[in-house]
Amino acid sequence: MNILPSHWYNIVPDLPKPLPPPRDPEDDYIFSRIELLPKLFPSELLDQEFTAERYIQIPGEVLDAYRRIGRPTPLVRAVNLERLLNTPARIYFKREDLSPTGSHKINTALAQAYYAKKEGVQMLTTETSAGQWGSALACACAMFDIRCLVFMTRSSYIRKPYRRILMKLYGADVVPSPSDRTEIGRRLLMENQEHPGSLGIAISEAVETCMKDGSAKYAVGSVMNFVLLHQTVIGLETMRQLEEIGEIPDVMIGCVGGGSNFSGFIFPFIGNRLKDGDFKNTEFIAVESKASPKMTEGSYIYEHGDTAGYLPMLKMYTVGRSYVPPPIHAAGLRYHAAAPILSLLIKEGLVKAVAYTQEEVLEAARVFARVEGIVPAPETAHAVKQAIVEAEHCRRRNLKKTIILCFSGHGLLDLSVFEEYGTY
Amino acid sequence: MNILPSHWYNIVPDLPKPLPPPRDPEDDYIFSRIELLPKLFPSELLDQEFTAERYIQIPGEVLDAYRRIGRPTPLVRAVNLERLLNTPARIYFKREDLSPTGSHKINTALAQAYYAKKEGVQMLTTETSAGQWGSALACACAMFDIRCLVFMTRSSYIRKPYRRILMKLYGADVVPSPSDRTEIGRRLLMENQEHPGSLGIAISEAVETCMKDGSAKYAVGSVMNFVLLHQTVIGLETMRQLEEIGEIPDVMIGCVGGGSNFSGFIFPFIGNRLKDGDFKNTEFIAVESKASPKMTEGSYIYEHGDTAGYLPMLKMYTVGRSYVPPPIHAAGLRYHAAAPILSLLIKEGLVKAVAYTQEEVLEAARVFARVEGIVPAPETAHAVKQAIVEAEHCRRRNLKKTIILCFSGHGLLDLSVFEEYGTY
Amino acid sequence: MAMVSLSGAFRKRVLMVYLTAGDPYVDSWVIETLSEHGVDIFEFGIPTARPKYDGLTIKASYRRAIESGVTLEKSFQFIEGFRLRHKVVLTYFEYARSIGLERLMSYALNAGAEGVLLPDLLIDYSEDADVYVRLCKQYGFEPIFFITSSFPYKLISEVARLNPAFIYMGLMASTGTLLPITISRNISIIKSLINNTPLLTGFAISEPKQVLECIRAGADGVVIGSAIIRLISGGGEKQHIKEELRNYISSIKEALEAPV
Amino acid sequence: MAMVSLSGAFRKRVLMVYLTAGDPYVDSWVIETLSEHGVDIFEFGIPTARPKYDGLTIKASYRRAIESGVTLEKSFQFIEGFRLRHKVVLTYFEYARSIGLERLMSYALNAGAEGVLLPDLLIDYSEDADVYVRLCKQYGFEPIFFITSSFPYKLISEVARLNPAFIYMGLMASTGTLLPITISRNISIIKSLINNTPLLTGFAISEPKQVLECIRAGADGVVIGSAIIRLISGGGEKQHIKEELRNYISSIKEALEAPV
Ligand SMILES: Cc1ncc(COP(=O)(O)O)c(C=O)c1O
Ligand SMILES: Cc1ncc(COP(=O)(O)O)c(C=O)c1O
Repeated sequence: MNILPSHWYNIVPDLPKPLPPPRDPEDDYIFSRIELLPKLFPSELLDQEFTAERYIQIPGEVLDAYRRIGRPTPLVRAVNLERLLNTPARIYFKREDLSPTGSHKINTALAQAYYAKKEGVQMLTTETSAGQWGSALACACAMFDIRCLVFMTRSSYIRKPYRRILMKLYGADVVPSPSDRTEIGRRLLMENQEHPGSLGIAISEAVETCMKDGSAKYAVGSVMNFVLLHQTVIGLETMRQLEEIGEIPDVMIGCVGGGSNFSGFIFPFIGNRLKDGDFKNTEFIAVESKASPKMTEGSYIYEHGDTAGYLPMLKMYTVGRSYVPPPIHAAGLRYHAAAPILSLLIKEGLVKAVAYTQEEVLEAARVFARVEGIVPAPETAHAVKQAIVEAEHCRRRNLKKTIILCFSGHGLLDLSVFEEYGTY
Repeated sequence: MNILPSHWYNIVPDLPKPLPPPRDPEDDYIFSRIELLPKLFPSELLDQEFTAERYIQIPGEVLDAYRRIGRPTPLVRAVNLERLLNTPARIYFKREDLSPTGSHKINTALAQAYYAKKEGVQMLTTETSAGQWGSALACACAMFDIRCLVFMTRSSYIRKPYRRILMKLYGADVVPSPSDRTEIGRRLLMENQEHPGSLGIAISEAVETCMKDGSAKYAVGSVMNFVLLHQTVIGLETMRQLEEIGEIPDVMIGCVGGGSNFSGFIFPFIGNRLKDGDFKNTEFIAVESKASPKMTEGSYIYEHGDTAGYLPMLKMYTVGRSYVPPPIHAAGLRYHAAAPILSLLIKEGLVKAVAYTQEEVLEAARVFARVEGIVPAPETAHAVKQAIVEAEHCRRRNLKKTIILCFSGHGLLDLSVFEEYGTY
Repeated sequence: MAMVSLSGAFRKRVLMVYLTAGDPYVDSWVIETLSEHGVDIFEFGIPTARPKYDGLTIKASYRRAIESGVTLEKSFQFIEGFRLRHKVVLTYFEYARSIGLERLMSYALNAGAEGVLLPDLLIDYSEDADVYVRLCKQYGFEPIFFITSSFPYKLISEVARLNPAFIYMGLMASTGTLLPITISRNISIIKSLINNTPLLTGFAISEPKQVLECIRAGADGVVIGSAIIRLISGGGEKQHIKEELRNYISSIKEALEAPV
Repeated sequence: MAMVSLSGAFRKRVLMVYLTAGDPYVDSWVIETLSEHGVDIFEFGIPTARPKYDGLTIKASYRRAIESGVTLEKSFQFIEGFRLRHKVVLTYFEYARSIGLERLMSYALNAGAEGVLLPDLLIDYSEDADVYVRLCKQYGFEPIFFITSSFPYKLISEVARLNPAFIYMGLMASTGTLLPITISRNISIIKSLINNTPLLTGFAISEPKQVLECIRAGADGVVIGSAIIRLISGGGEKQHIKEELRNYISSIKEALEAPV
């Protein structure tokens, strides 16, 4: 069986309810974020954002790139973890950490770089803080030979040299934000030469760049439908891999920042349930950080997709885009909202959400690393924690459940977190 | 076809000449390093060191562990690199970087931890500087649930926090060397509390630990026959993978620190040439650093395997164990000698050796990362450099060679090197 | 003046034009010109301060209406003032609920409209869809449903089975805002789900070639709003605007009636 | 006294004992005791300052010999002094080459030895193996080859085809130094490569059960060196040592002759 799929899966036509469309703020009569979209995104991506099609062919070049970065990724059984927990449950993890930049982010970065290149875009620009997304995009741009400009919050630029170097090595132009490349950056630098920056500022700089430079487009690492779409390669592979070994998942678990890895992982399964009634007994569990508890404590309302408010409003579970989470290190989970499609599924009761603290998840990561040898990213550690909780539950009730977890990334470039938390 | 082999391949019975045995220094009438060996190494490993057997069964538990850390590893074609170089050559690379600690070192670490555990050894101890070996061992010890004590040179302990944290996360006891755990350590600390340490001192500490604590054994990351033996899993897989795609290698390339990844990669092929006359036209190229040019400029003499002189003397190409290489960052290639078996093959003209400077190889790594997306370890970058040289040669002569390179590890935890050398 | 039912309008391809009830630019001569030159259905928007799915052009039109003092009652008076082939009322369910859905329906009926379109009904208030359908029956309206390309296939088929006068498919994310969406693909997918239910397509349609694309993909007609509002609010002589409107509508009708 | 050729000794299982020519502990009564109790072949080492493959015991023995003034000539006088069933001379080729291989051979012949064993010949000087074989023929010696478990299969088969008196297989990395090596496996592999060529196994053999293991694996005899040297240099009464030697040799012979 060919594990790598030929099409991405768009769950939108199979949702239990219509996906609320993006909206502009009602009280802004001058500036339309929706009108801005074509300036920011390559056409084919916007088309995917609003397509009515269920299966979208993965272009040959993207398939090749997927193969070259190691797709299909293995689905591995965590035998040692099972043994340690003395659980009758079987735990599998889908190894998205095996990509060159260490996470699932490359799955959409490659697609975005490909479409941009195809449309003659000269440069992709984005913002990054911790750097997982920035480095995935830098890598993808290098592979499709397109320029890449990353605005990295100055604080991370200084504190996370490895990610910065990685991006530069891929040939990306990495600038600390606020920077002198944009008007907003120059203005903020005038006030404070050492301005630490913020994701909001970095996004503003990236967006300003696209507005001024018609040959530049903006790349986005999560939340948007097309990002989730590209990530379905994870779930489609997983489904075939489970078929091959004759397993039916009882529980599927993933961590949620914007929701792209988890969504890409579960949508094919939820989709099959919604269309054909398969996987009726499968539980889908989204795990977030207590530091940004949008799914467990947020509201399901229209909110800007970005902290800066340059992107349209989307109907999502959110803690509010101006919410400032306490400094946690699973930077990828600090995002204030959960992707619209995922939010809808939570609202409709198809996905359950749970939240953990940083301490709890780092301890779970430590346990996992010791027995399975692989260090989870702090983000991924949230999913690992939930898998352990489930497996322990199975032990107490003697349940032989099949637990599948999306192992979204490794923590090799985040190791300092473990030391800061004294987790060993 | 089953890519993961069931047996390791011992090339010794197929060598063109007898492998010179280890020796004690002739003028030492009191202390025998050979007598020390059983105190240092688990029995089965010593047995492998001197076995007359050609194929050695890989224990089931080790096979399982191999599978769990991602074996077989993929053999990938570097299409983009070929395109960039505009070469008619086909370039493949064997992805040993995909292991949890990022290099091939785990292949022997798992075997050593397994045999130690099996014999009731309570703890494995070793030295490390850059940390590739230390973290592979820490990971293996965690997986086989055996204690691990790593003496890390104090300078690296301070300058390479990520590797240190990684080892600790795996549950290893990591101490800066010189340490207060040993007599020699305490003595040196008395002289200088901030003693930066050296590999020699760290080895001495590890060896002293084994001599005092009968339940502790020493683990070694390269050079010894059994280490090379375990690494043949690389070449055996590669051979099957090449068969599957119908390729016959014209050039096989690997970098050489102690020689374990390169040897493990090529021995099955050279062995077939020696026993059956296959691969007659394959060139085997060992790449070293100009900073420690044992193969290209060293002598083929008896020399201690370790800088401290605790291990027996082996007949090897060496620049002398007291040679202090200029500070280069491919720490894994600073080793003063090439493994005895590999040295013999070089002496007999079956393997060709070349050397490059750090600048040259980092530039090659940069090129590779940009087109293929994967950042080579600084060590691996040496092999990449040679592959590029070969491919360029093929372009000039219009040769359709098949070039296979052993991609021994990724550079994600060595990224600072690129910045220090300004390589981007 | 309605000789046939709303759905009856779909015996040929249909042009529906959106205008905001009470926008000062929507002079009676504008409506007359449009009607004369072949607009089949007039869709009148009730001004609201929360135009969820509207782009800048229609938002501005709403604001003009409100600022010129148009109230709910006045906008229905406005609608009532024109005798036209077909009139439908558009407003957001959010607003309709706040004023009372029955009240809205009776206003619409009194104003001579044949239907009420609530674009956010199925999206944000799907639990109230039954009430809407029931009230339509009560007031003698054929229901009309608004959908987008992001609607579930199942729901689209379901609403088609409710025999609406037509289904209005929003092609873009908001009115008047052109995005690079392959509308032909989306239309033909939707069309395949609704059998013979009439399908009107709109949002950011301004050019004949877009109309052609819609028709060729299976739409039964198009809706034009922002393009007309831009035309009438762009300044210039009445005569000139009249001329422009005529030419414009003709070009659209031509595309609409082109053989496919 | 040699009634049969060296290879002829292998009609039964063979015990070879190593002693350093000129080690002060190697008294004539030691040799007589060993000979009386059934040692088949005596292997006399010529003292050298560079005992490549020797462990601490034999190294010390070499040093004692040199320190007591033993020269090349004196060591051969020593060897000549005993009339024994079979004598062979052992020295490193490195040393033999420095003094002249022919000279060594003629000394050995004169001393009544039947063969010369050069353990480093095939390892470090394989290009000189021909010379050795030629000189053996010239001096009427059957060649003897030293190999280890790390020898190429091909080379082992090759030297077996040269009809040596026997092949001496070093089981460990150096003399007298026991390592946890599965000798039975290594012996049977080597044995399978050499057909009927007699195989002596040595290095760190000290106990009867090791002898049994060698024999069972296919060896035709064993060599004991360090164990005997430790015994004679350990201090104690001559009578006591004699007794110990006798008991020891008997136990070894018993193991050696056990049915397999
Ligand atoms: C390893 C890893 N996992 C998970 C996430 C969360 O993002 P998402 O929810 O979009 O998958 C991130 C984001 O940076 C990440 O780097
Ligand atoms: C990635 C990598 N490659 C190569 C080497 C060199 O070692 P060897 O020659 O034993 O394979 C090392 C040693 O640390 C290493 O870490």
